[in-house]
Amino acid sequence: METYQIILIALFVYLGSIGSIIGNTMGWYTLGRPLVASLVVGVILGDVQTAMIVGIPLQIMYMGNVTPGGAVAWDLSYATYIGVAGAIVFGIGLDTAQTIGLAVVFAGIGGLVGQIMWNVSYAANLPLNRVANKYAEVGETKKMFIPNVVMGQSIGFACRFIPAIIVLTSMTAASAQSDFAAIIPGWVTTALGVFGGMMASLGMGIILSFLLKKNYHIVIFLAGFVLVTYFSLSTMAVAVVAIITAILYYVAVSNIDKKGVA
Amino acid sequence: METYQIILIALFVYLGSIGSIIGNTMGWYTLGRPLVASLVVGVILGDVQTAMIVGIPLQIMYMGNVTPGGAVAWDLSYATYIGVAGAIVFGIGLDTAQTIGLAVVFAGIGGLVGQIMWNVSYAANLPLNRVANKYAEVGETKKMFIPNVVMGQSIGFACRFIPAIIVLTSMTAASAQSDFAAIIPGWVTTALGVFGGMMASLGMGIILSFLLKKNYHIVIFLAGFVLVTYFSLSTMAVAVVAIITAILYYVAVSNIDKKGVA
Amino acid sequence: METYQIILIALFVYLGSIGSIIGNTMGWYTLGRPLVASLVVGVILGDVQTAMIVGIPLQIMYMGNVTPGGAVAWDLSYATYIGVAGAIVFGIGLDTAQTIGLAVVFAGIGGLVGQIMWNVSYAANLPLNRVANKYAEVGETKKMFIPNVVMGQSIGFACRFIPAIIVLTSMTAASAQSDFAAIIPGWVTTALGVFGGMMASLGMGIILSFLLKKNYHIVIFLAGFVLVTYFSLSTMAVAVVAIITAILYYVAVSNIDKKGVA
Amino acid sequence: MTKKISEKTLKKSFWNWFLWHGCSQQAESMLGMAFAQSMAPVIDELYDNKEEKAEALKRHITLFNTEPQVGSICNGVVCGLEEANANKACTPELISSVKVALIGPTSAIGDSLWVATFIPILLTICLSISQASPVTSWLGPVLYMIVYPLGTGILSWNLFKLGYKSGIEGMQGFMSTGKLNTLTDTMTVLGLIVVGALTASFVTASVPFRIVRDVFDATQGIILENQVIFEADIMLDSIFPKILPLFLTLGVYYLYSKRKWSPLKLMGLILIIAGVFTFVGYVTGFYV
Amino acid sequence: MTKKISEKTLKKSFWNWFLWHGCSQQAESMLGMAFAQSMAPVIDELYDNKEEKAEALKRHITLFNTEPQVGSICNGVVCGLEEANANKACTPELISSVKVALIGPTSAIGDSLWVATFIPILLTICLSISQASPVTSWLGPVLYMIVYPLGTGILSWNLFKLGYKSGIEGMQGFMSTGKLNTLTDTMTVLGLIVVGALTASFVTASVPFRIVRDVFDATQGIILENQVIFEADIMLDSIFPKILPLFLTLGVYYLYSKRKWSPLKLMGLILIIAGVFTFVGYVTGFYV
Amino acid sequence: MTKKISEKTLKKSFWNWFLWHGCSQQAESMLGMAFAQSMAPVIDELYDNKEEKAEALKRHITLFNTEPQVGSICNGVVCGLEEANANKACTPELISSVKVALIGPTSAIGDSLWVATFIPILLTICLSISQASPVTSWLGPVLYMIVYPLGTGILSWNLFKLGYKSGIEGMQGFMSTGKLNTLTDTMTVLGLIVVGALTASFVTASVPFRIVRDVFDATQGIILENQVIFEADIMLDSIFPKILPLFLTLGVYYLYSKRKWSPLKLMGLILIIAGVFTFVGYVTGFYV
Ligand SMILES: OC[C@H]1O[C@H](O)[C@@H](O)[C@@H](O)[C@@H]1O
Ligand SMILES: OC[C@H]1O[C@H](O)[C@@H](O)[C@@H](O)[C@@H]1O
Ligand SMILES: OC[C@H]1O[C@H](O)[C@@H](O)[C@@H](O)[C@@H]1O
Repeated sequence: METYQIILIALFVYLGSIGSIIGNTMGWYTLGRPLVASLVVGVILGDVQTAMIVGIPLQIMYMGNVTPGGAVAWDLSYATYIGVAGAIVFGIGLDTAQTIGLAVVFAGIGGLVGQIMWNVSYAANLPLNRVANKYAEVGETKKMFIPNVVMGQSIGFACRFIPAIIVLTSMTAASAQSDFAAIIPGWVTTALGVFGGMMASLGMGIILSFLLKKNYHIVIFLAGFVLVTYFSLSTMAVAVVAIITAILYYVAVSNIDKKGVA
Repeated sequence: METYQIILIALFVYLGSIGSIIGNTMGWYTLGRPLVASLVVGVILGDVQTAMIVGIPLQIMYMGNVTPGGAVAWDLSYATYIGVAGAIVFGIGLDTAQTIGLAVVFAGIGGLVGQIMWNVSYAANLPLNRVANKYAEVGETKKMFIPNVVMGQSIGFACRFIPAIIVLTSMTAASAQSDFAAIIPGWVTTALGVFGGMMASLGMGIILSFLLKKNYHIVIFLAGFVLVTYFSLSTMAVAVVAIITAILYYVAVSNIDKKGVA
Repeated sequence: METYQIILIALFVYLGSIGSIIGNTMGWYTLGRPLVASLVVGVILGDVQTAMIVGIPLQIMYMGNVTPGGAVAWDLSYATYIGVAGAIVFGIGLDTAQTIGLAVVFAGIGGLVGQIMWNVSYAANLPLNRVANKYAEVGETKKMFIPNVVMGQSIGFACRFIPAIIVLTSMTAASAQSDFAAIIPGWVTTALGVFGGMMASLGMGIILSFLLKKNYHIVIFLAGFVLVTYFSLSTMAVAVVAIITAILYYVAVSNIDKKGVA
Repeated sequence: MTKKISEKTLKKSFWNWFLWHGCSQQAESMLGMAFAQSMAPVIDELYDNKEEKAEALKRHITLFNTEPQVGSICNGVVCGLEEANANKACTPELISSVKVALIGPTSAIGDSLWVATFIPILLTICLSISQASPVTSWLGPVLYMIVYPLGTGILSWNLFKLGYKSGIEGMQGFMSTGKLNTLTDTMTVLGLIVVGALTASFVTASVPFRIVRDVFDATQGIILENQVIFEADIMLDSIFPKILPLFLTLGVYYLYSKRKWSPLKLMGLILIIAGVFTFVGYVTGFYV
Repeated sequence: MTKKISEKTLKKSFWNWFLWHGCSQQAESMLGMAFAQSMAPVIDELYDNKEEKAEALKRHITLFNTEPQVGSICNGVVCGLEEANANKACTPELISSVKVALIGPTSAIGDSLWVATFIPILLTICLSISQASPVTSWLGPVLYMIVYPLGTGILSWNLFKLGYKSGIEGMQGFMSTGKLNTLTDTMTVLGLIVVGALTASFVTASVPFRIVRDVFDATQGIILENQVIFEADIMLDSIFPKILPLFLTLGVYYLYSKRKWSPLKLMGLILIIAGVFTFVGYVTGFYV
Repeated sequence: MTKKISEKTLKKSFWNWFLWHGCSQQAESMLGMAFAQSMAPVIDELYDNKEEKAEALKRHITLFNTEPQVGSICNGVVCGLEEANANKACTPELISSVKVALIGPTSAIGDSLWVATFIPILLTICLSISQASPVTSWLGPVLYMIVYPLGTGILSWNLFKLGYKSGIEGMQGFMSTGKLNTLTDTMTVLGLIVVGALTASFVTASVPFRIVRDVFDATQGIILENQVIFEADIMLDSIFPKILPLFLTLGVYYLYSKRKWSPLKLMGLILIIAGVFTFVGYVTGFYV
């Protein structure tokens, strides 16, 4: 990769990371999704087709990524940008399956680095509360953006951009070693695939801890589960069924309450 | 078609039309259904097999025909008798697909004529209320059949039989022109097929206007909808599920009401 | 069959029969199941593979066997031990389908004999109540095992072991007649298959008589039915759905009751 | 002496309705005249002088509508109420209000459950019989011609008798305990589910929009001709299956119910949409 | 001093039941003698003189029935009640009425959920293991022989202990707040759904009626031989799938429950029907 | 004079939140600083002296969290409450308690319905567009980049306005009639069903355990090599499909919720399990 390509990709890694300056809607949830990230990398490195070929399976693998309560189990943005870049840089001359395998491995490395950096920034942001407090004490409404945006994002930028530069530069250096793909053992790819699939349970488990308020709630959760397993519904279909159920539940409970009061 | 065949078919068009003298059960809902109508036409014209070949797809196409509140969107009886007759008369030497195409076109013409005649008779029946009123004022129970049956059916007969004779005679005349099938452009058949499929929404929309009493009712409607789309149930299966649901609903509401009162 | 084999099989017929001395859990519901019984017979006769080949279809055929309220419609234990033994003894040189047919026929004979013997023992046990009563009158706690276990099982053993010995010995004698399989007409096998499938209705019908307390309960039964027919669920899946439903029902009713009381 | 409608008169009233309910249908009184004719023999038997008869007839030529086959229960109920009225156990006002109250539920239930559900199911069965073999294709319609009228006739007559028997007490008992409301609600639930299923089953509409192009397959290095790279229908269905028929139906419902469009006008609209869609379909190569 | 059943005696009572519940089954007291034997060690420990023991034994040799594996909860409950009775905190009448009350629910639940649902599911799993390969077909039954008795034994013992612990307070608390009713209703809902599924899954019956004919195919101008032009089963199933097993089961239910037919008589009836159906099947060429 | 937040200030508050809600996230106040920044322009407009502003700011830099896109409704509600407070129609305590009360439901609903349901559905649609043809694979991400931010932005802004408008009366009306409870319960039902479906759809885990052996086929008299005679996954799935993902998720839930494990620790655990499973898979020949 050329220097300008490294800088551009690292910039997108930052923009697509959770809590970047453009907001999670445009950042984490748009630029950070593997499907979008692979297009961006493809455009930067001038090989959209290969980028999409590896981006699509990465997107499928990381579909269930949720980060409730700040629990960023896996840095999707890092994972995909590094993963796709790695696949393009090292994948020359490999077949499709091998290229995708490469992408999974680099995404694993990237995701791990990203996850660590998220925790670093999460800790580094703590002192900002002191700053915010100082301004609040004296009612400085106009200065609240200093701790939140200016300081928060300096830290955020530093924690994403710099490591990304380092990783990408190392990759470029290492790519001289042309038989790199052969070095990665198959079990690493397999293990990372298994790991990816299991990681979705983290997000689900944490959301559950907000939703499961009574013991019997578990069976409502199970109802959604079996609609997929036994009735073969898609997520979308279950969402529709759930909305129908919820509205009927609301109407029923409201009616019963009314009768109970009267 | 021979004259006696034309007269016979026109007679059945009348008998199978909505509100004919034999009642909708035997008329509109039996003789008027494409499946039955095609058999009748087939027997009259002496070619049951061809008649059934075109009658079956017509029946499938017009399966969802309902006429709530006098809203006769499409005259099924007219449509099929004319459609099947047309297919037999003009269809000699054509292959199956072409014959069916012909039937769809003639059914389109017939249905339209029928729909117009329904509206004519619907208007023409209005003055009968004056007659009925006159008899009612003086308590003439024995004479109520005059406005309802005698007059009503004279109008009804006139509005169905005569136009049917005209249409069928024109068809017979035109059938001299043996390359008629070639004249009908493909898009006419396509458009009428599209139209037929969409027309079922009219009956459904009007029934809905009786049933949707509260806002949340829409989700009950949707429940029935997704049982077909997501759960792949047939209409019959949904009917069974709906009956089960309705009975349980009735029992539940009755029980809750009892408890509320006590 | 050698004498010791006959004795061993007859012993297992007894142990696997309903109410044997080792309890229904280990007897009737374990040794009595065709899947287990065929293994046992196979081991005794030294041909496990053939035994399993005929045991598996017998198990599938008799899957829905329930005996509510002492209604032993079909003696499973008898049926399978005799059926499998018959298939092995007479089945030499036959192909798989024929061997299974043989097993069905012998299971039919065995099941019938067993059913009769169950009714005999059910009647023969009646006088034991007098004995038990005598001990109870004088508070002889220590002697309650006499009518229940000692006497009850003498009768039970006699009613199973002896007829089994007779049937098995006759089979051994008859097996000299090597073309036995040819004698059994195809319709016997067919009829017994039809009969077996219908017999499951007996158990269901009797369980229903305990469960159907109100008229509308029939639709709950139907709900389970259509979950299998329309929604293509397995028994296991319906059980899960039923448990979810039951828990939600319990919570709902408890809540409504609470509100009604307050 | 208590007045009672004879069995013969009840039958007469039923037949008047069953055969001639649709003879004079129009927008003013809908099935009003037919209903009056159905009541005529009953009125004749119950009331003695011309004035009473005139009054009774007049209240029955007013607007009435129902799905006539299932709705014969209304005629039965009104027979019972007229009988009660002749015995001074009911009032003309109650008769009229019960009659009007029954229009909605019986129309909706009859149309959705009988006409729109039972008929298609029966037809489907007969259709499959016809399709089994061309030689015996006549079997399907013949079966339908026997089963449908017979079954419906029996149902209709039994509903008529049921209505008559429950009569005034039935109606009052029902109304006071709120059971009628519960029953109507239940029927609405039933009807709505079924109409939802019917909409999904019988209304068809697709966006005939498709993008066809030659594409270059980089992996194989060849050009694939006339590849469908976008198909509107498949995309819409992957969001929500049959979304178009759903919106079409809800649109028709909205225009009819809230904007008071006439069915004729709606039919015109549908014709235009169908035309436009067909046109688009030909232009984009969806139809050929 | 408060009396308490020792752990050892409880175990003895359980084993008496678990092994010998079915030993003397008959139509008069069903599992009555077995129940008394299960209670014998408990009675021995709780009561001091012969009179009390005699009274207690007499109330337990009367009619009792349950699905014995799940129904061991009844034995547990009665142990608790007897203990309370020995401490004057319960009456013999209550014991008897509770015992009778438990017959229905525990029989129905045990039969439908344990015998008719759990066993077939476990068997299905073991069957599929056996079917995987002929060499290892013994694995299935061996697995079943371990899992079933062990699992059931553990369940049975825990239900026994649960029954004992909830004992009198449990039962009374339950009964006063109406919770028992709610629980029974819930169990009935559960049982009914499951039995519905079982009926659809395991009862098989088909009308072996078929019309076979040579037909002339007009479109091809040839005669097609031995075409099936009517198949009763397919038609019935297109109306309502598995309608025959449904009606067969409901018929058996009706005859058993309302007409008080004995199971033996019902078995005879089913045998006859099976015979007739087979006969018809051969005549119409359904079976060959 | 009644104070009112100007449209311009509301927009400013919304944008502060929409863009910068995540900028300073940390474990102490979560999104507290971001929330305070969102409130800053509102506070500036509503309050006149430094003391009031300081007090308002201080109550908003405290802990706050939500799924920020759907959770913008909280900001709207608080704007309404602050306005009421400035007009002496609300108290600071109420503001704080409402804010805290909203954390739970808006987080859970936002995460489960928007992030975990809407995003995957939209992605699936775009994915299938991308997969249609390699030449047009860029279409999918481009579509996503337009639809997602635009749609979410519009939703977020409308929820913000909705929250502002219902404001204090809305909240009070809701709270007094118990409607808030009902709504929260309803949302919980919705969320639970959806999360159940997500777990089944997106969590994958399989026991890579398989027994492979040469078996002797007696019927054919030959040896079949490398037959899979046991496959753990197939057996587990035949008991309960996707049972492993289910237990994994419930296990994570348990450790997180009851044992207070941190997400990092959980991630480590999952990594170890994945490693072990992969190892076993290679050893038993599941992976090659
Ligand atoms: O769980 C609610 C919310 O918590 C934190 O603010 C972040 O992790 C968000 O991504 C998440 O949506
Ligand atoms: O909608 C009820 C009823 O209204 C009118 O009477 C006619 O259109 C009938 O076909 C219809 O069933
Ligand atoms: O129905 C309950 C129960 O009744 C009898 O005791 C026996 O038939 C058992 O097999 C059955 O479980």
